[in-house]
Amino acid sequence: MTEILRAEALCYRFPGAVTALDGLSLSVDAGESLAILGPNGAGKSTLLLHLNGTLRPQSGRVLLGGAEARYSRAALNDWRRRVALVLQDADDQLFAATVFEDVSFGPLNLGLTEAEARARVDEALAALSISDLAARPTHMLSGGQKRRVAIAGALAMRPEVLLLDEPTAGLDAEGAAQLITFLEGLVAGGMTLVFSTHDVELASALASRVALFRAGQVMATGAVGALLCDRAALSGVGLAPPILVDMALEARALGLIPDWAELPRSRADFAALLATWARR
Amino acid sequence: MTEILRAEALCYRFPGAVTALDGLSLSVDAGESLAILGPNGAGKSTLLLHLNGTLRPQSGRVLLGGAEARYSRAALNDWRRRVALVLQDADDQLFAATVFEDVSFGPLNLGLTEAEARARVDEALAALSISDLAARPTHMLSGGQKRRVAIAGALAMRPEVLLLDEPTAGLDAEGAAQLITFLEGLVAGGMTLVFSTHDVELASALASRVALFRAGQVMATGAVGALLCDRAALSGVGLAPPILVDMALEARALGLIPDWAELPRSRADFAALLATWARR
Amino acid sequence: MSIATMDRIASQSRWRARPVAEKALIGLGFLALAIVLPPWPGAALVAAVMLAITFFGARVSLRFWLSVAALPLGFLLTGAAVLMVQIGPEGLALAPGGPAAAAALAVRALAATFCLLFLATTTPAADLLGAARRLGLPGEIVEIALLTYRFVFILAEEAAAMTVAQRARLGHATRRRWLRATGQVIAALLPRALARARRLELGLAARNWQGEMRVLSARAPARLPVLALILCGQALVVALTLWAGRGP
Amino acid sequence: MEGYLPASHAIGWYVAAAPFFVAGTLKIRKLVAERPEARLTLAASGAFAFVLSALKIPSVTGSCSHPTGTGLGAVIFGPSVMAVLGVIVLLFQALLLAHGGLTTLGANAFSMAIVGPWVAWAIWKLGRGIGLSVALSVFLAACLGDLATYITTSLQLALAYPDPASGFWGAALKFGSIFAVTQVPLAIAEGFLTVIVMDALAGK
Repeated sequence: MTEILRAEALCYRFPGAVTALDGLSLSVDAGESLAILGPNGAGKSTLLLHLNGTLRPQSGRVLLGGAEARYSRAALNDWRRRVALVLQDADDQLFAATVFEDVSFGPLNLGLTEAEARARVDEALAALSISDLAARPTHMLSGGQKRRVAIAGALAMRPEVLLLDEPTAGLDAEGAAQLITFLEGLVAGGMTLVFSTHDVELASALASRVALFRAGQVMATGAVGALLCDRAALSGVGLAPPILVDMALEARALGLIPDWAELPRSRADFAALLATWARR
Repeated sequence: MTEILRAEALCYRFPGAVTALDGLSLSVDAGESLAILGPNGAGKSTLLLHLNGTLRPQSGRVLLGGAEARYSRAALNDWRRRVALVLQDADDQLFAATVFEDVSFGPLNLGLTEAEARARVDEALAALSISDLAARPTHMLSGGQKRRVAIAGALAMRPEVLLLDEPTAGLDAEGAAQLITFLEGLVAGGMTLVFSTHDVELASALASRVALFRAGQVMATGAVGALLCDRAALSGVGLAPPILVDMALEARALGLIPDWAELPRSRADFAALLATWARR
Repeated sequence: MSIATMDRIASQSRWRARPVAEKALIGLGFLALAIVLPPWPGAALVAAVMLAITFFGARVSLRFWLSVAALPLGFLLTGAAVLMVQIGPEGLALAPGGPAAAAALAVRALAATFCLLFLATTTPAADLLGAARRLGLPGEIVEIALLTYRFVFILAEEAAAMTVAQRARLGHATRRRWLRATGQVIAALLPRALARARRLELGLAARNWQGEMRVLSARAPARLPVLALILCGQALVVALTLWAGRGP
Repeated sequence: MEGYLPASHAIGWYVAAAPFFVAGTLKIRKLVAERPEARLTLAASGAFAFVLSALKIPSVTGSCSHPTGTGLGAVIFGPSVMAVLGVIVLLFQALLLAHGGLTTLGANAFSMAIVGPWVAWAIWKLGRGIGLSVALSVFLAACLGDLATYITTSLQLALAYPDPASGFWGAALKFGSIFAVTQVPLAIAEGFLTVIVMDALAGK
């Protein structure tokens, strides 16, 4: 796979505070869905802010498409067009009066004509199935709707990479499930996704690859199927495998599942396992 | 069991917004741990604000220990001493410059002397294992620490009932687990707990009884073991049973578990079930 | 530097736990001396003493101190430069007593700035406000100032996040767009600030707020011998200055 | 900045600002006695004013600076309350950012928390009174309130440091022309900014 983003030996320390990034290296391949998984305060958000040039590393560097990133105004504009960022709290991202205006913010800043911008907005709203909200004042949206509008605002810039900070934080089960389905669709359509989370279940549902974070460092990276069943690696960052994986591992230890069988990623997968046992 | 709080036919509508409570009735028994479970926007927080007299119902009434609650200053004073509330966003509740100062606010409002208040603060900080944070500025705490300080501020009033709005929102797995263990201890010590959540897993881990909320109404109430395996009732409020319960139900349908067997509440319970199957 | 940085430094200072009265007497006492005493050698002495206390006593990080001091020192240079010139009948010219006047101003302003920086890097603003209340500033004003302090960090974080979000969508691509985007941040911030005030009102009501914001303080009382020692030091600076200014 | 004014001037400006601060305090005390929760609203407004003064805006000439917020504050909260909120903001600027100072607090309060807001408020009222549009009134109020602040600052400095040859007015010209270079473009930028803010606030 082609590498699209790479962080090399990033260090960042907020003045008077603990070190947020401590010599961190990580690469992102085009088309993958990468989960940045770790406990709160591990430096996940700080990394995302480095990946779109908002923060400048105190040492180390970021590479974009193989070339070292530069921090001139023109270079940053190009970088942020290609790598979009959605913050954790959608309220920090919506400031225009209506949904339509808000989503048009990015396209207009790109210097598109009104007609082009309008087309981009319509497309983004349709992608998130919120075309009916276009005229709605932003402060009258529910939490889940705000999150969608924020993502639409990012997508309207047609980025190559989408960075999402804790995308399902604060959403209820239904809101989270809808969002995950949508993001899966995006990845299937070729988007590169990098999202931070402290939730192994979300990582398991959405990621193709996982990077485990702790104290500003990457402790391990690996395919989601391999890393999320590694109890030792996960417990090193204060986490445990997703519930179903954990139970499947238990079953494997008891000889109920052969060692080579794939571990379950959804309730349906696990139900299928149960059905196998019932047939025996 | 003795009833300690009761809401009768509460109606509340925020000006210019949808109806938050729509003729809602609910009773809370002394010593129980009651989960108010439902999707976002169902009226859970609004109910909690009614249960300690912060909001006054537009119609209906609240009973405290069998007597109708009154809203005079003296009555409210007594009510809030007995029923403490911890909001979801700790920043909406912490206002003082340091942790120690903040936790002392409630006790002083109760009219305690300085020495008594000081003792209460020390006790509450110790209970939450945050005595070392006493001198820390409130705005320099992590999310999990703020949550603990807010709870300490409530406990320092030595309430009979503790109301918590989304107690684990925003916490990572470790933070949530620590908080759940602490709250379990409180209930074991005789505290009555009422908490709102959209997370069935939290309800399953912490509640003894569950009330299902939707659109400002209670759709069903029941013991946690019974209600959280009722797929129909849960899907009526947009939720599904906790993962392990769901898988156990699946196993029951397949004949792997006898109908009378208790459903699992923890990974350990489920692992025990697996062990039973392995032995067959 | 973000709004929270100085406060963070102050609350992690080695002298954080020292009684506020002692630090205030040092900072404010020497500040008064800096502007009352003749700049030479009075303010120069104050400057030297404050640097010694800041770096050898409170062990403030030099790197951080320099990053904060850079801005006021820049102002100082422009201001002092103005005193070097005069506007006469023939236009702009070098003022006769200019260099001396500029040097006097520079020494006094430097000494005063060192006093302020000492206070700001060792004592969180909230501690000083608590002390101001004990000195008789109206309770309501102190409470509003303390709540302002609390809200400042929350709102600053929100404003910073909003700015990041705008930059991510190229909101600062041109100056015109930047100005417009900042206007939108400000406009979004005001209702959020007021909504926060309302939510905190609910949160405090739930904690049985009676209309007064009473809290217990856990601060150490000032020690008389230490206060006396500080006063002695200040008296010494005064005496030295007067002695030096006595003339030949 | 700290230490810029001689002791007599520092004290003089404290005395000059005091009546406005006391009047504002009395007004706030009355407000708080009637509605204790007004404390929270006032504090949130003060914090808002502080945070806004720490935002960076591009100036018309190409440099960046910070808005003062005096015009916006005066139009939204009124000038007498702004005297107190302004002092609180200036205090925090000194203690949290080392901008301004404690000995110069009186002088800065006089120019930024009293003259600026009163001028802005008067122009806003006048503009609306003679039938100017909201946008133009807001623009003029914010822009001229800003300028009034900096003219006052120049005069304060000129009083403290009169020109050896041409006295007070020569010094006022010197300080004023330095500020003119930096502050006129900024005042114009702040005028536009305030119009955008009021416009967006009206849309909410």
